[in-house]
Amino acid sequence: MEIPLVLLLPFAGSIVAALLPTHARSAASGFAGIVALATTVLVVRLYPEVHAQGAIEWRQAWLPALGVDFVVRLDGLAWMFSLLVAGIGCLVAFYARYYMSPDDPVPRFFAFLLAFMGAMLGVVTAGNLIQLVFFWEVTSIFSFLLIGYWYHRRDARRGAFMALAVTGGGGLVLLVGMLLLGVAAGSYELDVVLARGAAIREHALYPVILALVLVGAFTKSAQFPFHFWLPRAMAAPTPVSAYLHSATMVKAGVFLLMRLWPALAGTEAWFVAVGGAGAATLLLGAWCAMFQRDLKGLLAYSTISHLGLITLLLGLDSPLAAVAAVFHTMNHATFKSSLFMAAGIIDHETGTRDLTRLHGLFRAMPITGALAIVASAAMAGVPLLNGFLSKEMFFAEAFYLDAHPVIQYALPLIATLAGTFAVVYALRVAYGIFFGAAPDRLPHAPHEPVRWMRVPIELLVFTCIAVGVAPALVIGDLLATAARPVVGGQLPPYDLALWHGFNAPLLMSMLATVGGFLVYRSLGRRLGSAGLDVAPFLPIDGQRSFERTVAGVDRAARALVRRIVTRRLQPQLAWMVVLATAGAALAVAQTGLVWGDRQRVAGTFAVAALWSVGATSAVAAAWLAKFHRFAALVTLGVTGLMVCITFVYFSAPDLALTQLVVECVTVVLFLLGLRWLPKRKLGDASERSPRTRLRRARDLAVAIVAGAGLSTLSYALLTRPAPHSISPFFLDRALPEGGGTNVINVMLVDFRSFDTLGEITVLGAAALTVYALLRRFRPPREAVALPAQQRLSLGEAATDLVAPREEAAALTGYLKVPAVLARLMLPLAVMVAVYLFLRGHNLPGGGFVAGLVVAIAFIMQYLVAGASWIEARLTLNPARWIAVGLLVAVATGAGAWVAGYPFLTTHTAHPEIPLLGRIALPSALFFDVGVFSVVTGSTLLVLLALAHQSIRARRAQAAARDAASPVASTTAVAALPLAVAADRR
Amino acid sequence: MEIVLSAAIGILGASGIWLVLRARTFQVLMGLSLVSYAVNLFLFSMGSLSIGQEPIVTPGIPADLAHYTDPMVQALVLTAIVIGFATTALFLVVLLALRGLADNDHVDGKDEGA
Amino acid sequence: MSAGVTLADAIIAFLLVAGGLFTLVAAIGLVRLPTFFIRMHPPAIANTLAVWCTALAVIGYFLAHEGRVALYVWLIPILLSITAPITTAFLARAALFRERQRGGDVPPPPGRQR
Amino acid sequence: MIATLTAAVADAVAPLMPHLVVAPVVIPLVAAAALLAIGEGRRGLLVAGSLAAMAVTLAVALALLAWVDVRGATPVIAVYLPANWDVPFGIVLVADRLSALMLAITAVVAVCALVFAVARWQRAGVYFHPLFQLQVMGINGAFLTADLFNLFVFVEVMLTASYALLLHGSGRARVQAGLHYIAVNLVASALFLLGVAMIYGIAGTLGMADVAQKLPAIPPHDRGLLYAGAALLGVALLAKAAVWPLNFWLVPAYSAAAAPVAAVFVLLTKVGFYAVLRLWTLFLAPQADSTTRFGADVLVLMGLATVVVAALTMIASRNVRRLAALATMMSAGTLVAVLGFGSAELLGGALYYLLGSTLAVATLFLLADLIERAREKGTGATADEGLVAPPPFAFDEQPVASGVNLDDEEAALIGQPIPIALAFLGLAFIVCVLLIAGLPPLAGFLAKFTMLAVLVGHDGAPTSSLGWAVVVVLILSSLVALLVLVRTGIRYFWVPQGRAVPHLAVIECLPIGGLVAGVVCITVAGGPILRYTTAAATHLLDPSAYVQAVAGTKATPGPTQPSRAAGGGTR
Amino acid sequence: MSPLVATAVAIALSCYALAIALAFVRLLRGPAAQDRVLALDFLYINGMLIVLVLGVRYGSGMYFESALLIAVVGFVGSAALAKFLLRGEVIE
Amino acid sequence: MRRWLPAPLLSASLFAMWLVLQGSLAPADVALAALLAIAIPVACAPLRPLPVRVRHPIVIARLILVVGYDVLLSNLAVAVGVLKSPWRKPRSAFVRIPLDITDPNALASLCMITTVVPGTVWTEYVDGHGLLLHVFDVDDEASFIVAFKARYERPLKEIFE
Ligand code: NA
Ligand code: NA
Repeated sequence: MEIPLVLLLPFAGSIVAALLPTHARSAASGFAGIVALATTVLVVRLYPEVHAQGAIEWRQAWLPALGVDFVVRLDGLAWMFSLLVAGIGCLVAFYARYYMSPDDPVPRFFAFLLAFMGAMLGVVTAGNLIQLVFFWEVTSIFSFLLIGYWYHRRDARRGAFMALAVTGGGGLVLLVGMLLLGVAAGSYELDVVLARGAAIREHALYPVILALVLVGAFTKSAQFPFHFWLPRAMAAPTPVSAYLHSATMVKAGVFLLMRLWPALAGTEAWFVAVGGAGAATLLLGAWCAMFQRDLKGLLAYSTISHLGLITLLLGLDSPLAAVAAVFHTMNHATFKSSLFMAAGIIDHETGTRDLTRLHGLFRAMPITGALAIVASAAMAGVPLLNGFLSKEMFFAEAFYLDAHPVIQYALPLIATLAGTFAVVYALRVAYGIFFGAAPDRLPHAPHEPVRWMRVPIELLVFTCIAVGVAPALVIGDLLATAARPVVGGQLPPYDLALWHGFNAPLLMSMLATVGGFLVYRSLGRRLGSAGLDVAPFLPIDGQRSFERTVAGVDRAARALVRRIVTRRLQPQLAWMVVLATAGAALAVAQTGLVWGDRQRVAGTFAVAALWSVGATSAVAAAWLAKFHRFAALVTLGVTGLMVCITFVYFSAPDLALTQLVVECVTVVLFLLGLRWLPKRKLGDASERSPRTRLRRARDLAVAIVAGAGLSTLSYALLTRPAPHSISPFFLDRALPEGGGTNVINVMLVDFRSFDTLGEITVLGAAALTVYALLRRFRPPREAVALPAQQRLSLGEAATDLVAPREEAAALTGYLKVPAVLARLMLPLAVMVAVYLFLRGHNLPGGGFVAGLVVAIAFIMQYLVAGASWIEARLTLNPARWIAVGLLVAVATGAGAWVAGYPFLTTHTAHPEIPLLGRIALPSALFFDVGVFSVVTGSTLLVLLALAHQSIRARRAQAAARDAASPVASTTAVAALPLAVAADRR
Repeated sequence: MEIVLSAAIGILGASGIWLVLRARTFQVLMGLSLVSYAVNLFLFSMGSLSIGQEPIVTPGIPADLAHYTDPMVQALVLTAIVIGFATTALFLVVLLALRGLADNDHVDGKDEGA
Repeated sequence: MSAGVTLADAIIAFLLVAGGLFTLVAAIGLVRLPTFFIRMHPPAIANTLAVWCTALAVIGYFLAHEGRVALYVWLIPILLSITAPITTAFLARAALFRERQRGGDVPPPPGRQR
Repeated sequence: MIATLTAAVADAVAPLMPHLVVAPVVIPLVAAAALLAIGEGRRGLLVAGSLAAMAVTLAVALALLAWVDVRGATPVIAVYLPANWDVPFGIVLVADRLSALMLAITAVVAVCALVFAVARWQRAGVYFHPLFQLQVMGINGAFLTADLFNLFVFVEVMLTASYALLLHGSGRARVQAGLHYIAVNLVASALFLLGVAMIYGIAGTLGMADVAQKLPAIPPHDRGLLYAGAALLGVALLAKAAVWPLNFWLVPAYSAAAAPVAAVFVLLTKVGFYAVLRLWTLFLAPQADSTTRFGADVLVLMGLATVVVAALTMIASRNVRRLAALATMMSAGTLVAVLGFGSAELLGGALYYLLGSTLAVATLFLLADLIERAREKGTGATADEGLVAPPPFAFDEQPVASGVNLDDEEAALIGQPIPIALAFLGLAFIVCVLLIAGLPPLAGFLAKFTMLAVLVGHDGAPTSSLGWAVVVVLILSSLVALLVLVRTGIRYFWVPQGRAVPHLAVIECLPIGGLVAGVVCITVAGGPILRYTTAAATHLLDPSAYVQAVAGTKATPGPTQPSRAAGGGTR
Repeated sequence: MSPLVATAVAIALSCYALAIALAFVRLLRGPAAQDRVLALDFLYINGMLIVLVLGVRYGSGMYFESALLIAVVGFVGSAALAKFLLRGEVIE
Repeated sequence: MRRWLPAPLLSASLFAMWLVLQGSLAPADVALAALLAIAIPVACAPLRPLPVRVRHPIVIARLILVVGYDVLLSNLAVAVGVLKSPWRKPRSAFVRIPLDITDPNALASLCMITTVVPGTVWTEYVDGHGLLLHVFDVDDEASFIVAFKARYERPLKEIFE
């Protein structure tokens, strides 16, 4: 149970830290330090087990579907990294207590730090590939949050984003690599993967896997060409730099290379890719580090260089080099984090990190100075310090490598050159900062920091010395344990001694040291006084390239999006029509089209003539709709009438009824709308442009092809019999079980009543939408005024053309006679509606038609008498009708539950009523009442909401006339409430 | 007769589609109405054409598709007509609202020629 | 088949054809007559005589063939006589108004000399 | 533990079955009618009624979820026959694993959106509550129905309510987007009807299971017409599922809609996907001579194109609402693309992905509202820029010369305290980003990992070139989503100075917190949920159990149907 | 149905179809909007007559409702169109 | 009484209409007819402010016969006029007829008559200015006016006023 605790502790600690009060600096850092310390102790306590068993693990089912368990696995390598992560984490937490300002809201900082620690521990202890990627990405995220901790600073935002882009992207690539690796190995389990190295290297996917994994590793470990993000990450608070960007997170990449070394290393491709990238990074980092002006920048580039060194070692495909890589990883973590912390102190106490301003500090801060000098010496590879040992191992590997002659000569040269550069930048830190002229231009007077702030550095520097002086004693066992899994269990012979005799590596060291001193002397003055903004002789600036790439992608995406994404309606609809046509055509083409063999119905002159008219009117409507809306509306009505007659002709009386009433309402509806559509003027210039013509031709072609397709399909189906149809059932059961002879009505209120329930819901919802939208209606400017007809008739001296808005007006004028007749029609129409409603179950009719008839009868009253007159006498509450209708319909349906039947099951009661006899009372009748009510309410709500706009406009005009302000009208119209409001109480 | 009806469906559909692809909102409205006629007739035509065989059961006539037209398609068309009516009304009002807000009747709310 | 039924059929056939022909004449008038107001008259033929004939034919048909008095068919002419005037009154008034507006050959508004 | 809980719930709802199946439709409908009857005046009553109805709907959905999953291996398929007519003559409702899952996610999102709306948005227009209920009713009905035409009806209910909700609050942007949205959907509905008509014309039936059953009997020369019907239906549904090039309406509509409305709209594209999934797997079984279904490659390609276009558009966008809309599109594309492979494991991963992305995008829409409100308060400006000319992709500022001495920056090296409200928003935002980009540690990663693992062939199956294309596109889209969202997050959250602290009502944070909690839940329960979704996918790809369950259901014998044999409603 | 009546029905239907075609010519030609409305109203009456005749042809009373409905509500469309011409709006 | 039977004439018509529509005299239908004949006028009463009062049923019957006869005659006349129109243009004209009746119901009845009788179109009625009628074929306007008033207006005046 201790094993998972290694992960659990930091994450739990993170949550607790996040909940601490904003300025609890000591509490937060203390807490974080204790958590890290506890984790360290845990890790240390696990050492005997790891040492003895090679690997220990804890397993928990995670994604059983994919055979992936959550495995916390600690072998030597993982243990070593865990120790680094937890141990340095502890020191950094301690250090940060003093580094961070008391005003800083540090709980957030420590929460992120602990979470990062957990994620990093997750990476190193991952027992399967997926888990590794999982935590890998989490480290990227927390790195992003930590770099952006001081987000009010521009460099922090930019640095954080860049780091996330590179490392997060790399992580995604790594995910694919790991998935493929899992495929090649046959399992995601690390044990299995490591055991099947040979099979993996033989696998066809190996090059792809290698490339993907390396992209992941290189981005994380800032290897060329992905190195550029790391210097930018220095915008993070220094404890973060010390921890994430030197000691731990950037090591994840090399950790991965070590982790997978047994599985992936040992091929030409590995050697070229890993070694090449390592060598390039080694040199490039060192070169750039020499010219940095920012102390943290220098350390960042040196980190890049050292990571390159480790990568190069791992790329050499030799077990001994791999051991050296592990060793250098440990060494680098100690001296580099101590250097970062020292840099933090210098920054903290002097107020600057500018190397041109930092000099002669030794007098002011001797202890810090001494520590920094020792750490720098370790970095430069000075004997008796840990850096020296691993550097010597590297030089030896470089020199004794057995490879292509060019490489055999180039590698020692590169190593020596990099060593030289390392000496130069180490001198810039050790000598340049602490010696030379006394400091003059510093923001603060320099002095030693608080005693405790130095403690972490002292511990780390002590480690450097201890390892450097007595390597075998201090680190020998540990190194062996850590390196054994990397080289696949069999350690090569090596000797952790200070003195190996006077040999080539020593010579290379000496050359590098001397060369370094010489270069520093010649360059040092210039660097010390002015510095260089950019390292010379570098053709490519990675950061710039990154930004340019990103901007380029942005531009390209926008250009592309403008081409492939439209916000216009016409292309959208065209796409849909074209796709549908093409899809149907292709589908039919699969089997070819065969007309059916159903007996054709003999054609008659009448139908042909009627449909000539119908089709012509449709074309005419299409032709007229742009400039002659009224005429188009009339022709549309003709088409509707033809559809209606067709329904009658082909045995669909119910459809005919429905179509007819809907036609009537639609005409009124469109006319109500037409009131608010100002007239279009004929013939704009664009009508004749070639582009317009082309577009019209294209649309015409699309329309004709789609129409032809529709014809074809309908003909193909019309001529087919329906052998599979379930319809005979309905004909058979409508009367005995549905209780009605009109099968259509029985379908609507019984067989498919669930459809009808949805249908009336649609109607109600549409009506409510119309009403809601019209409440905020703002008419077009040209249409606000009274219609031209009414304005003209206002001028006539004696006229019958009066608006029926007053009580008396409804009975005078041109409406006087029609009003009488229309009012007479109201009861008659209601009677007809009742008739249609009651007989619907057995003969054509039903709730829907009845509802529309009543609605039309009411609309007619509005038409002859005006809205005000009607509403002064009658409170219609259409929304309430909808509500009641829906409730009645649902209640009828739910009534079946009482009897234990499914929703909407019908039952016909046959009560015996005195004098009247037995009458049939189907429950479907009540359902139809609901339909009736919803239909009436919805239709009235839509039409009246539209009609009321006229009243609003007229009132607004009256108001505007009163105010004598022409501007007021529009706003007044918009502000007026709608009198027909359903919410009127 | 089948030819006449399918030709009619095609012409109605083509006119509707042409209008739906136009730039003026009222044209689109008319187009949608025509398309919905075409679709309703298409749906209706799935039941095949029958004359004098309305789906109202009469005692003594066998309850099969040789003696009655298919009631299913009629029920479906009925529902489709109602839904079409509701959505047409809705589209009309949205069209009006846009006309008021955009001060032109282009479907994209911006007058940039035809 | 008895002679009575044949006579009934003859009457029915006559009424049906008469209704059709009268309507055709009305349609011809609608197309051929020169001005709007004159054109308003022929449709009344369809509205009255043609409807009466056809309604009588229907009543006669059901009487002769099914033996039931389909009196309800006569509701159609009655209802038409109530609804048709509404349209006519509106339409004629509208035409008059529009003709006056465009200076057509129609009487001026009452109380205003031409 | 989850197993015991579901078993307990299943036992509790057993007496209510199968009537419970129809409840997700009836409850919102009754609520809508009642709320409409109550009237707009009594706001308190409206809110209480609306919330209560939605809570009951959620409870029902969860109970159904427990019910269908109770016996693990054997599929529990609850079949309900409204109006009590035998299959295939009446309409059939079916709650299987997939339907129950979709109902549950719908209810969760709807409850959260509704609570969020109570704070402000409900007052932006009339009839919000009834229409919201109808929206949920339509979605639920579409998920439950097993009848083609009834599906059309419920899709129309859903769409009509969505028109209303999209227009809720009115204003130029909404009306403009609404017009396009309605026009596109009306044309799509026409295609839908044509497709249904053709399938009925050929198969003579409308029950989905019945159609599936009758397909083998369709003569070969009729098959082309059947496929044509399927293609028409497919275009209509893919338009609703927001697949390129049928999805241009999505971004304007979703980004114009009021926040809670947009959150619910996330579900609408899922209805499109659900319908494609259901019908495609039921109707287009692989032919004897091949292993792939009709149109599989088309689906993959269209899905891929959708993801690519969404990603590209994301790069060119900076507004959170637009990004959320694009994330909807991206997830739609991903789902459709992986659907085409017809692998149960893959589909299981995709369904799990659907859960996560739905929650995430819904949350993002709600968040966007609060974030932008905070921003507008600070700057006094509304940010609603489109594609016209956004500033460069990467950074807000001009790039600084490299090597500038960092100490010359005026800004102090002291962090800014983050107000609790902002911290809350930020945290929720991060959760959304991680989910949408498919990054660890949340469900998005698990889902993407599952899908990728299957695609690259972890089970030994070779990967097709289309499979590789999907892998590449999924990875790149993840990266784009991550970077674009982070960039936007930086712009909104990492504001240098002088920020106005947003005033958040608890009632606005509650739903966001709830959704985030939901995300955490589905992450923690990743294993069981993946098992569930994979089981759902398995039964989708082999629909025989579904077909048999429906075909085997008999109407309840009763007084008006005396001839009917006895038999239960549930299998 | 006797052949005589059947022939009469066919003739009547042809007459109506022809009448509809002629009236449609007027509807298309106009020239004024009122001409179109007049023609539409006439078409509706024609439609009603066709429905009545079809009732005879099919020997069925089930088409009567359609005819009745045209009589009751068929005028509303043309009345509304006419009122729109007169006043510029349908409901004042 | 007024309240429950606001329009007795209408109620009677509705009662008859229902029975005609149902084509049955079964007790249930009669009961329903009575119910509807009472309920519908009551429900519609607010929108029908003008009470209809008629007298002289014999005059009514005679008027109906006269109109029926006129319908037949003028149908034929107009049909012939239409067919002859290529050769002989109908002498159509607007005729303004001063009216004595003012009751809206009477006017509405007159409007119905002019509509069902082909050859006359109710064009404009302005209170105090009479009725503008468009006539299909008229030689002598003055005699037409006299005949019109005698044939239709007088009976209506008797019936309604
Ligand atoms: Na019916
Ligand atoms: Na007349």
